Amino acid sequence: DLLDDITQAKKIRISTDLAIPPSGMMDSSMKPTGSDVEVAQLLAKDWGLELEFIQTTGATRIPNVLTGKADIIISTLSVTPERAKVIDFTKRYATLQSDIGCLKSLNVKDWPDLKDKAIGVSRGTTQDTTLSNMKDKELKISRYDDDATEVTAAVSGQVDCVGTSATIINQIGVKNPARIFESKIPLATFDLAIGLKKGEQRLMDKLNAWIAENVKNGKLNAIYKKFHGVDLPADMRS
Amino acid sequence: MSLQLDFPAVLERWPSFLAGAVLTLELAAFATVLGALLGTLAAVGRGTHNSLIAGACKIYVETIRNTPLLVQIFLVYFGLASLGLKFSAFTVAVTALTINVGAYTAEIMRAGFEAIPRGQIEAAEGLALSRLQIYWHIILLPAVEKVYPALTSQFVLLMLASSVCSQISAEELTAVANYIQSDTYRAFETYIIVAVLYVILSLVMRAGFWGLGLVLFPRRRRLGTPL
Amino acid sequence: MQQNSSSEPIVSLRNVRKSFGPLVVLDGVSFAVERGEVLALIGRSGSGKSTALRCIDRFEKVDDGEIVVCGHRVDRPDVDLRALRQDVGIVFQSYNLFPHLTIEQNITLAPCAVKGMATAEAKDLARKVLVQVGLEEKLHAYPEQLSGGQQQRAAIARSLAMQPKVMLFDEVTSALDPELTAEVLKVIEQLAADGMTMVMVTHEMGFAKGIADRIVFMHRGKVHETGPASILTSPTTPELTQFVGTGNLKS
Amino acid sequence: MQQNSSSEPIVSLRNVRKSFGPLVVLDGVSFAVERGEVLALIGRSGSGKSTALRCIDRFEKVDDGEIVVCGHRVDRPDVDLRALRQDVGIVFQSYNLFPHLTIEQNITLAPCAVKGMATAEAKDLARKVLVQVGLEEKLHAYPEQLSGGQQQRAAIARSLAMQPKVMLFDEVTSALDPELTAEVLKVIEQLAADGMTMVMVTHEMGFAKGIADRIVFMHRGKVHETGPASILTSPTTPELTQFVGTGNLKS
Amino acid sequence: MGGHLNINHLVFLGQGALWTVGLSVIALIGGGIVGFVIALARISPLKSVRLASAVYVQLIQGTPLLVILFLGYFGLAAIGFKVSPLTAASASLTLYVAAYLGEIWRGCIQSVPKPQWEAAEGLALTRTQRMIKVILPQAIRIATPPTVGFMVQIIKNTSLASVVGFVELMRSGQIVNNSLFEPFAIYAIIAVTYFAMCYPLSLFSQRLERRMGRGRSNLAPA
Ligand SMILES: Nc1ncnc2c1ncn2[C@@H]1O[C@H](COP(=O)(O)OP(=O)(O)OP(=O)(O)O)[C@@H](O)[C@H]1O
Ligand SMILES: Nc1ncnc2c1ncn2[C@@H]1O[C@H](COP(=O)(O)OP(=O)(O)OP(=O)(O)O)[C@@H](O)[C@H]1O
Ligand SMILES: [Mg+2]
Ligand SMILES: [Mg+2]
Repeated sequence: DLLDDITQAKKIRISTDLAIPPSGMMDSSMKPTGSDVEVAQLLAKDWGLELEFIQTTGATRIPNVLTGKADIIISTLSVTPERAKVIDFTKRYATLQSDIGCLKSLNVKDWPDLKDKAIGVSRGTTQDTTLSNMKDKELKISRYDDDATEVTAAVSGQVDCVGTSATIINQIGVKNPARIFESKIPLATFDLAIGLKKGEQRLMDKLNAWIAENVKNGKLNAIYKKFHGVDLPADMRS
Repeated sequence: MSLQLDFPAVLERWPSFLAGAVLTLELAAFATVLGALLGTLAAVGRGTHNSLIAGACKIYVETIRNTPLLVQIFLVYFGLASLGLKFSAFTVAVTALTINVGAYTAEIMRAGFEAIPRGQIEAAEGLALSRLQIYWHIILLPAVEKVYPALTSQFVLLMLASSVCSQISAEELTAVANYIQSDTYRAFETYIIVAVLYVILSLVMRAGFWGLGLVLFPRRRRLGTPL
Repeated sequence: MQQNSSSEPIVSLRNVRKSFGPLVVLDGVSFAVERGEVLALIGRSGSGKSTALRCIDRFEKVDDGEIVVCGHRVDRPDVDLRALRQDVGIVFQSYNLFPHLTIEQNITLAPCAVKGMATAEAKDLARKVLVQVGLEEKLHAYPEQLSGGQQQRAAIARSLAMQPKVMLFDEVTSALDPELTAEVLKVIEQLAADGMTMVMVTHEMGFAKGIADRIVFMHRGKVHETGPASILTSPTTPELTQFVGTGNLKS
Repeated sequence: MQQNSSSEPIVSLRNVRKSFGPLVVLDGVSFAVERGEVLALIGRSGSGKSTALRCIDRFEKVDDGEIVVCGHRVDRPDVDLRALRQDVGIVFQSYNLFPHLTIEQNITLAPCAVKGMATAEAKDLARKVLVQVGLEEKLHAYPEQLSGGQQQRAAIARSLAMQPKVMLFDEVTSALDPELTAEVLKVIEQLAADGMTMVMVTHEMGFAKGIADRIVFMHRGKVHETGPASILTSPTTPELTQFVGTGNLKS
Repeated sequence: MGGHLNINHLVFLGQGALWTVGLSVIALIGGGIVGFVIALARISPLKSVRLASAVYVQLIQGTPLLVILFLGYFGLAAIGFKVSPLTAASASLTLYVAAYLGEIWRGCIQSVPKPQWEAAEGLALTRTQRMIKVILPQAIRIATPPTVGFMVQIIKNTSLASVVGFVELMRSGQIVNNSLFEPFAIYAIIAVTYFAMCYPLSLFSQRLERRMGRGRSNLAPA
């Protein structure tokens, strides 16, 4: 059983993508940082385990736990029913507020205004899936491999709209003051959860208990606010 | 192991895979034709006595060959946008791939040119053929014939390398795979299917080149030498 | 064409020098070829015969001296090479057929591309010159399908098809058997009768005797002895005496 | 070696057939070469001389018939090729020197690699055979630095260095001038005196007459006439008559 | 996130560059050895060997390296083999490089003119001797430019090893970029670094070509 293995090894291996700010990234001295990184560190500390980050890319987050190369994933996994067929999700430890952000000067009030405007997204993210499923709205989606490319596309003028987290929307204007972006239409709020291999019920229970405790004591909210600038939603904190 | 593969769950998205494969083939086809032209010109340019042209061709070839395609694609895509020029992802992808494969083609073609025996060119000179006629009749076609396998491999390589176009929002095969695997979290199934599709695409390309070779090199066809 | 007075040589070399690095290959070579004349260049291996021939068609630049061919100043840097080579046909020691073209395409290429001849006319011409060298049945073969002798005959046919004013041959008969040599000789005799001027490097003394109006014997990069074909039977220098003496072993 | 009775031929072809696709090149060829005999294969271009020679050293597989060379059944699929080729030396129409090796290295390669000869000994041998062909000063040159004639002589030297029991020559003198042909002839005569057996394809009638013990005249893939060198002066078939008749133009 | 490029970023990129060099060396040594065997197998007198090696080459050459690496690492783990990322990357890169080098070298070997093979055969050299002493020395010259050309591609292609967890040059650049959002500066640095690694190789091959090029001109590359 995985929990026993972890306890025995005194070490937990966590699969985290360190190239998706602000959840996983490097600080100016090239140490891992970000909201997911701090969640992982908190977990390891609470359980008295050594922490090992398994460096992954978006494509290998899941195979890493499926093949036993990592124990769990903390890497902005949004919960969808489709994905739940492959791995198990814990209860949510955070949420991700996503908006459609556009050039400030752009007159966008509602969905019809977006017609024929290219919307940049990170490929395969839940924002992408959500927008892609809005078939009736005739949206034009430009998919980039990661957030950085998506931001660069917005900064350089390849797209005037993006579908991503509010934090990233604000970042565009910082990079290029001539192109200030702001949130125009709220897209959705996704639950973020820890992922693990199917059938590890004991580990799952223990993770869920840990999440419940740290939601209650406000530690997870503190981490979230530190990196995303806002509190977790009220319904989660109560 | 507990890993269970569920191909039907991924295969049901076959229209997306198909669209991705078609786009990959389109990118490869455009870049192959344009890159072959550009590369041949650059190879001829490197061989001219005009040191300005030769130098420019050399710088082009060396810069492109010694830097990653991904960086080239970024520079074209974002660079053009920063200059206020907006082109579709497809146009940019074809442009970047052409510039890239042109440099490799130039090197291969140059080797082919150098492989033409001196006596052949002297014989043609002795028949009063002009430089252009010699290039066309005596150098170009036999050189292409000699390096044809290398060219074929290079263009198949280009098709495989076109996967980085996913970075600039071209929805080719790898982009489709990335989307499907992060949507379903079935990375194994997706990558295995994609591997098979790429093998099929490369076989399609090789078959195409083989057929083209039969048309271009009648001697090979007559004498039964494998291409 | 008949305006050039017949006293004006078609090919003339005056004091031509040529070195490859330290090796002096042509050390002041002079000779002239009159219209309609057949000149045989003989001499032992390495004496510079091929080099002299290549200088005439400007495949080598001379270091010093003067070469005039059909009025072209070949030694000058500004010589019009394409015009020169329309007037001069050259057949090499190694035949240099174009391997990717059929024999017919090898032959029609230059008439069509250079002289703008119509394809049908060029094909007729190809057939004609192939008949001359006894190869008409190989019209559609590729060079590699021919034996060495057949390839050389095809190369001669290709050169004949350009109908040049001077023909240069570098040991063209060395790969031909006696029967074909005779055929080629007949072709060459016919050409000579039509007023064709020829310079041929050859090792075949019998051939030289039979066809040449004049012999140039080269030795160590110099013209050592020159004169009518009769010098082969009564040489004046000891070198030529030795050269034709051993040569007699052959015939 | 002397155990084989002298009545046993060293090379024998019996009813050999060989086609390239539809083209029948050897159409039932039979001849034999005794120990110490020099056999000249003559015939017009394309008559199959080179092909016959190549079959003897198994560069072509025959379609039908029997070939025995120094006791090796060359027509059999299980023939020991390396043993065969240690007994047989072959020199080609195109010299085929190895361009990346000096002349000395070209010559010492096989004796060292195949016979395990010591380097010093092989170098002495190289010098010796180069003296035989008059090329001793080119010991350290690369093939491309030699003229055509010089390259062919080096190729002959390379073959001589293996001291084979039979030597096959395919028009080896066609690129040599009379003087050098004589030198090579002397070498070959000396070899014949030492008991060397030789088969040579040649277009040189004088050469064939002077050196050959026996002549095989090939015509359209068949042995048309065969006999001592005297058949060249008094041929019995009209084809040979015509062949040597035209050949006389040369000598 | 945000901030400016500092020395730590450069050190991080430097470490990535070291991995790139290391992986390339492994790929070239492993791929070179296996590729040589493949080249010989492709011209083997045995039909089955020729066929097997041809299928291998077609399969590998038709598959993107990314997929080979992915299946090599996770695929082996999925069927019960525990392999370290280094082992998996080395094995995958070796298989990949071997398919290409093998094919390049086969073409070079076969483009040595047929009379050369025959002359060597006529001197009773064994198959091995013919190869080593006559054919390969001539093939090497032809093989040099395409081989070095491919080496340069390999240096760049090792970037795909990030899929099995290697933070090599390209991946380290992406990580830094995703913290800083300075794509132009960072990709310029990456481009220059790759150029600095690759260009000497290209120069080297050109020099080699010139030095070995003593006139053997009628030979074709792969
Ligand atoms: N490109 C070259 N570079 C260096 N040396 C050369 C070159 N071409 C010829 N030579 C040398 O110049 C000399 C004369 O060569 P040339 O080919 O003119 O002789 P040749 O009289 O035609 O001999 P052969 O009868 O053997 O053909 C030879 O010693 C040859 O080695
Ligand atoms: N590999 C081959 N494929 C097809 N045809 C060939 C091949 N080799 C030779 N031939 C043909 O076989 C015939 C005999 O060729 P071969 O070389 O034996 O003639 P040869 O008597 O040596 O002529 P030459 O005196 O011109 O060298 C020729 O018509 C030639 O075109
Ligand atoms: Mg010569
Ligand atoms: Mg022959």
